[in-house]
Amino acid sequence: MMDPIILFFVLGVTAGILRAELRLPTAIYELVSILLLLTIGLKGGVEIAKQPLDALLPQVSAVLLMGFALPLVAFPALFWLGRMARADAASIAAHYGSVSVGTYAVATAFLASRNIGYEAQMPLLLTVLEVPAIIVGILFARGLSRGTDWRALGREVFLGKSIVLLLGGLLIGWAAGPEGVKPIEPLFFDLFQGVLALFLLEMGLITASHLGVLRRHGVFLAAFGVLMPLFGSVVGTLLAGLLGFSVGGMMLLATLAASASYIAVPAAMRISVPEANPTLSLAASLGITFPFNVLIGIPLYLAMAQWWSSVIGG
Amino acid sequence: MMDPIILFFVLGVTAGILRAELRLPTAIYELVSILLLLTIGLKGGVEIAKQPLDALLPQVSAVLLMGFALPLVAFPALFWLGRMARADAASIAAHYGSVSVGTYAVATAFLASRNIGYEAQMPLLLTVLEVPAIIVGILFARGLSRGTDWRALGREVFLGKSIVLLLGGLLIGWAAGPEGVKPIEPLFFDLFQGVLALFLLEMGLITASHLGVLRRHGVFLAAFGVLMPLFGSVVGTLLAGLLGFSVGGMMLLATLAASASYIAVPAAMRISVPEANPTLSLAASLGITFPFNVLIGIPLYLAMAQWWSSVIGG
Amino acid sequence: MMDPIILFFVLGVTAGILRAELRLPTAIYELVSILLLLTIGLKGGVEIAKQPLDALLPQVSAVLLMGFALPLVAFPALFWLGRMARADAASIAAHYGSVSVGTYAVATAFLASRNIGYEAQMPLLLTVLEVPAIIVGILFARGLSRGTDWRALGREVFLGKSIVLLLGGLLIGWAAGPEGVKPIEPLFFDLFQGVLALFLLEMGLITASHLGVLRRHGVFLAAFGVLMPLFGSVVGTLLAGLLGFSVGGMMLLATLAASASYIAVPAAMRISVPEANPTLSLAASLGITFPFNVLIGIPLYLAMAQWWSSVIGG
Amino acid sequence: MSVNKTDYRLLTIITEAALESRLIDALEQCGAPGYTIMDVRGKGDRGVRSAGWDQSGNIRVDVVCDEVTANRALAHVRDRFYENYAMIATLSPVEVLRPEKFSPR
Amino acid sequence: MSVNKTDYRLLTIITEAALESRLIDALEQCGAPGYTIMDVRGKGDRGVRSAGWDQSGNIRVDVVCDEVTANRALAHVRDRFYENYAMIATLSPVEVLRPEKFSPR
Amino acid sequence: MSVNKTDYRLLTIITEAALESRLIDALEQCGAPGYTIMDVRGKGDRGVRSAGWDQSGNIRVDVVCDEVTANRALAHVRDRFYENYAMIATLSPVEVLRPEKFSPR
Ligand SMILES: Nc1ncnc2c1ncn2[C@@H]1O[C@H](COP(=O)(O)O)[C@@H](O)[C@H]1O
Ligand SMILES: Nc1ncnc2c1ncn2[C@@H]1O[C@H](COP(=O)(O)O)[C@@H](O)[C@H]1O
Ligand SMILES: Nc1ncnc2c1ncn2[C@@H]1O[C@H](COP(=O)(O)O)[C@@H](O)[C@H]1O
Ligand code: NA
Ligand code: NA
Ligand code: NA
Repeated sequence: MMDPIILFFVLGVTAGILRAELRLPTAIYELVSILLLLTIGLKGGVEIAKQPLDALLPQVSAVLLMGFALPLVAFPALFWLGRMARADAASIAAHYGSVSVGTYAVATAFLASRNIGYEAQMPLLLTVLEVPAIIVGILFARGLSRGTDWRALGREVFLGKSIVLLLGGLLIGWAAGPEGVKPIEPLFFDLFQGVLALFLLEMGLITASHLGVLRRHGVFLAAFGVLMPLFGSVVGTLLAGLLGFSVGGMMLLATLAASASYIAVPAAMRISVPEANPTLSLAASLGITFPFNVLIGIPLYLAMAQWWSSVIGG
Repeated sequence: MMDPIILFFVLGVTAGILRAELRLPTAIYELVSILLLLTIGLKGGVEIAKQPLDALLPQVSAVLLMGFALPLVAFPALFWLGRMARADAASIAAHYGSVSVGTYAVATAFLASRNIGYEAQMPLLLTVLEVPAIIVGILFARGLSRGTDWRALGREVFLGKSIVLLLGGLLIGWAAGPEGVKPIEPLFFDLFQGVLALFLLEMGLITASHLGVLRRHGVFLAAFGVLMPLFGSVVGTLLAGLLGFSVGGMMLLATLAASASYIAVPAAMRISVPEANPTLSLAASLGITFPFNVLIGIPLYLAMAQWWSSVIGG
Repeated sequence: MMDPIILFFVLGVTAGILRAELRLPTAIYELVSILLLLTIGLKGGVEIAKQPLDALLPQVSAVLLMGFALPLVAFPALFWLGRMARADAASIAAHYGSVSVGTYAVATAFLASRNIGYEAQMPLLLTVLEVPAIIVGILFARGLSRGTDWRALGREVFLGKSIVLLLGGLLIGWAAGPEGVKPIEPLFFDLFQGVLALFLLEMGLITASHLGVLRRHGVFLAAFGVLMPLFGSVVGTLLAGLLGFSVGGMMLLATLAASASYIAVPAAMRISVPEANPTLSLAASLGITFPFNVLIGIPLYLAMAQWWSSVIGG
Repeated sequence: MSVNKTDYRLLTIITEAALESRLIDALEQCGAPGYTIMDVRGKGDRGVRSAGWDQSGNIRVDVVCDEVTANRALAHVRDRFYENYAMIATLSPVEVLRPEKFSPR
Repeated sequence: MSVNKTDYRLLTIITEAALESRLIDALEQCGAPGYTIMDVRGKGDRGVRSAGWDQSGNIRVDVVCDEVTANRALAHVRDRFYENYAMIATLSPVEVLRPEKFSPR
Repeated sequence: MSVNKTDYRLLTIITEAALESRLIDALEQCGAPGYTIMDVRGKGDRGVRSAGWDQSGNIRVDVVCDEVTANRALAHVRDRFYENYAMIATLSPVEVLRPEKFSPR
C-alpha cells in the first residue's frame, strides 16, 4: 500500500507530462507552503518545550559542519567531472548542500504513518542546514577576493520566507507549549497531511515542467541528481549515528543531507551568483532529486537507518 | 429546517442581486473546486476499494447511453421549439446532457444529512457522464462532414481539470483504501461540507450575475432550464431502477441526469463550437438549472426515488 | 504563557519591521477575513437560536447610542487638541466610533481559552456598531447642508463585505440552529483559531508597515490611539453594566468600544470624505490601536469587567 | 499592408482599487466603448500602495477609444477624482483592429 | 543619447482566458519572439468578463516584435479568432533595448 | 482641447519577480517619480516563466517620467541587470495629466 500523499505527487507528475489543464493558483501554493513551514516549526517548538535538550550546541555545530562539507564534495564533481561552468557548478553545489523542506515534510509523514518517533530538535537542524551551503556556493563562484554584498545576502537568507516561518513557528510552539497550541491544532496539525497532499500535487506539476530541460541537458545532471543524494544520505546516517540519534532522527538527517533546496537557495543564488543558470539547478533539484527522494529515497533511508542503528547499537 | 449549505447559496444570490461588495477571490474559487473534485473522487475510490464491484461495465455502458440520449431530446426542443440558432441549440443540449459536479456534491450532502447510502461507483458514473453529450453537441453543430479537431477536443475534455481530478481522486482513493486515506481525511472529508458552503456562496453570486441575461432572453430559456432537468430526472430514475440501484443511488443518478454542466462543457464548446453564444448556455445552466436543482430539484428527486423504489421494489 | 495567536501577531510585526520576505497573498487574506466574519456571524446565530432573547431592542438601541456618542468625544479631541484638519479629525473619529472585527475575534478567543461565556447577541451588537459612527463622521466633515450622496453611502456601508457576511452568518446560524450547522463546523468552528492566527500574522505585517507613518506624524496620533480605546473601554464597561451583561459580555462590549475600524469605515470615508488622508487614520487604527488592544487592552478590559461586575454585582 | 487599422487612443488610469465601480460608471457615462482592468500595485505621490489587503491595492483601467472620447473622459476623471485620490492618467496613440468596435457608446 | 534603442511594435491582444494556449501557439507560429501574459477583466461588445471564475476571465497578451511580424500575427489572429471570441487587438510603437532579442523566430 | 497634457515617456521593464525590490531601488535612485507593478508571466530567450510558484513568475514595472530620467534608468538597468536576468525593456511616448507629478525625485 502506497502512501496517498505520494500518489498525489504521481498524479501531479502524470497530469504535468500529459499537459493536463491543471494547476494550483499561485496564492494557494503560497498558502500551502506557509502552512507547511509554520507547522514544521510549531511541531518542533512544542516538542522542544516538552523536554530538556541536552547537547543542542554540539549537534547544531556538527550539522553546520555537514552543511559546509557537502558542497565541497558536490562542486568538484560538477566542475571537473561534469565540466560545468564555474558559476553553475557552485550554484548546484549550494542547492545540494542545503535542504528541501518539502522532502523533510514527506519524510516526517512517512515516519508518522509507521509510528516511528524522532528527535525534537530536527526542525531546528533543518533550519540551521539551510544556510552554510549558500556561503560555500558563493565562495566557489566568486572566491574570497571579489566583492559579494554579504549584507544584502544575509538579509535575503535569514529574512527569507522559509527561515522566518520555520524559526517563528519554532519559537511560537516553544513559547506556547503543548497546551497552548491546542486551539490552533485543527488548522496546523490535523490538516498537515492533507495540505502536504496538495503541495505534492503541485510539486508533481512543477517536476514535470522541469523534465524537458533534463532531456536537453543530458545524463550527467540526472546521474548527479541521484548519486549526490545517495552520498548525502550516507553522510547524514553516519553523522546521526555519531550524534546518537534514534532510528527516526537518523533517517531524517539522512533525508536532509540527501535533499536539495528549491526555495531558499535558488533565491539566494539569483542574487549573489546571477550568472548561474537557474534552469539547470532547478531541473536537477526539482526534476530529479525531489521525485527520487520522495519515491525511492525515503524508504531507502529508513532501511539504511534501521540497519545502521542495529549495527552500531548491537 | 433548511440545510445550511443551501442557505449559503441563498446568501450568495441575495448579495449578488443587491450588488453587495462580495466576491470570493478567483484563487479561492479554484481551491474550493479542486477540493470538491478531489474529495468526490477520493470518496468514490475508497468505497470502490471496500467492496467487489459487480456489473460495473454494463452500468457504465447504460449511463454512457443516457449521456448520448439526453442531448438528442434537448437539441430538437431548443432548435425547433425554441427557434434558437443551430450552434446555440447544440451547445445548450451538450450542457444538459453532461453533468454538474457542484449539484452532485449538494445531493450527496443532502443524502448524508439523512443517512441515506448510495452505490460506491457513483463518482465513476459522474465522471463518465461528462463526456458523451459533448460529442453529440458538436455533431449537431457541425455534422459529421466538417472538420472538427477531435484530437484537440479530446485533450480539452479528458485532460480538463474536472476529469483529471475526479479520476485522479478515484485512483488514489482506490489505491490507498480506507486505512490509507485516514491521514488526509481532515482536509478532504471533514471540511467537505464547509468547503461546499463556500462554493455555494460563490455559485450564488455567479447565479445572480446571470439572471440579467435571462431577463433579456425571455421565458423560453427559463422554461427549458426547469423542464429539461425534470425530464432528465425521470430518465435517470428509470434507468437507476433498471440497474437495480438503491434509493440513494437512484436519486443521485436522477440528479446527474437533471444537472447541467458549467465547467467542462462550456470550455469544450468555446473551442469546438465557438460561434455558440456562451452567455445563453451559462445563463440557463447557472441562472436557472443550478438554483432549481439545489433548491427544489434535489428534495424532489429523493421523493421520486423513494416512491419509484417502493413501486418497483414492492 | 502567552496565547499562541498573539505570538503570531508578534511574529508578523517583527518580520515586518525587519522587512522580511513574508506576506500572505491577497487572496488568502480575503479568504481568512471571509471565514472570520462568517464564523462570528454563524456562532452568534446559533447561540441566538438556542435561547429566547429578551430585551434585544433596548440593547441594540443603547449600543447604537454609544456608537453615535463615541465620535462626539473623539472629534473635538482630534480637531482642537490635535489641531488636525476637519476632514481628518472627522474620519479618524468615525474609525474609533466603529469597531474592529479582528479585535473582537481575538477577544472571543481570549475568553474561550479561559472558559468565560458571553451574551449570545454580541455578534449582532458588533454588526450594529459598525454604522452610526460613519454617519457622525460624515456630518462632522460636511455638515448637514452640503450634499452627501447618502444613497451611495448606504449601499457602501450596508452592502459592504463585513455587514453582509456578519448578518448573513447570523441568519444562517439562526435558521440552521445548533444541529444544522454540525456538518460545517469543522471548517468554520474548529479551524477558527488557526485561521485567526494566520489573520494576526498578516495584521502584524500590516501594522509594521504603518509604523513608519506614525514616526513622521508625531506623538499626538500615537497618544490618541492609546487613550481613546481606554476611554472607550470604560464607556463600554459602564454601558454593559447598565444592560446587566455578564463579565464576558461586559469585556466584549468594552473591547468593541475600544476598537477602531479598519475595513468598513476606511472604505466609507474614501467615498464620502475623500479629502481625508487615509494614511493617518489607518496608521492610528492599525499601527497603534490594534496592537495595543490585542497585546494589552484585552486582558485589561477583562480585569476591568471582573472588577466592575463585582462592584455592581456585590 | 494587409491589416486594416485606424488611429485611436489608449487612455490608461492607475488609481485606488476602492474607486473601481465609480470610475467605471464615470468612464461609461463619458462614452467609453469598453475597458480592461488589471490589479496592480505601485508608488507615487501618495506613497506605497502595496495591494496587501482590501484597501491598499491599485487598479489600472485601460480604455481604447477615439480622441474626443478620450479627452472627455480624461477631463471628467480629472475634475471628479484627481484632487482627492491616488491617481495618474496617461494617453498614448494606438492603432486598432476593427475600428467600429471603438466608437463611443 | 547613451542608450541604443530601435523602433519596434507592441502588439496587444485582450481576449478570453480560455483561448490562452491556442493563441500562444498561433502567435509563436507567426514568429513572435516572446510574449507576456497578464490576467485581466473587462467589458466590451460581448459584455462584462469579470474573472470571477474559470471561464469568465480575460487575458492580455503583449508581443514586442518588428512591424512585419506584428502585421502577420495580427492578420492571423483576426482571421482565426476575431469572429467568434471576445477579443480586441491594438498596435503601438515602442523603442526596445537590445533589438536582436525581438527578431522573429 | 480642454485637457492639459505633456509629452513624457513610459518605461516598461519585464523581468524576474525575484528582482523586484532591487529593481525598484535602482529605479528610484535614477530619479523615477513613481512606478506601477503587475504580476505577469511569459516567455522569451530564457524560456517559459509561468508564475506557477515563487521563483518562476515575472513582474512588469511601468515608470512614467521625462525622457532624461527614462534614458538614465534604462542605461542603469541595462548595465546592472540585463546580462544575467530574464529581462526586456521598452520605451514609448505618452501624454500625461498633471506633468508636475512626473518630474524626477
Ligand atoms: N511616475 C509613475 N510611473 C508609473 N506609475 C505611477 C507613477 N506615479 C504614480 N504611479 C501609480 O499611480 C498610483 C497613484 O499615484 P499617486 O497619486 O502619485 O500616489 C501609484 O500608486 C502608482 O501605482
Ligand atoms: N474599448 C475598449 N478598451 C479597452 N478594453 C476593451 C475595449 N473593448 C473591449 N475591451 C476588452 O476586450 C475584451 C473583449 O472585448 P469584446 O470582444 O468587445 O467583448 C473585453 O472584455 C475587454 O477586456
Ligand atoms: N518579444 C517579447 N514580447 C513580449 N514580452 C517578452 C518578449 N520577450 C520577452 N518577453 C518577456 O520578458 C521576459 C524575459 O525575457 P527573456 O529575458 O527574453 O527571457 C519573458 O519571460 C517575457 O515575459
Ligand atoms: Na542536502
Ligand atoms: Na444532465
Ligand atoms: Na470603537
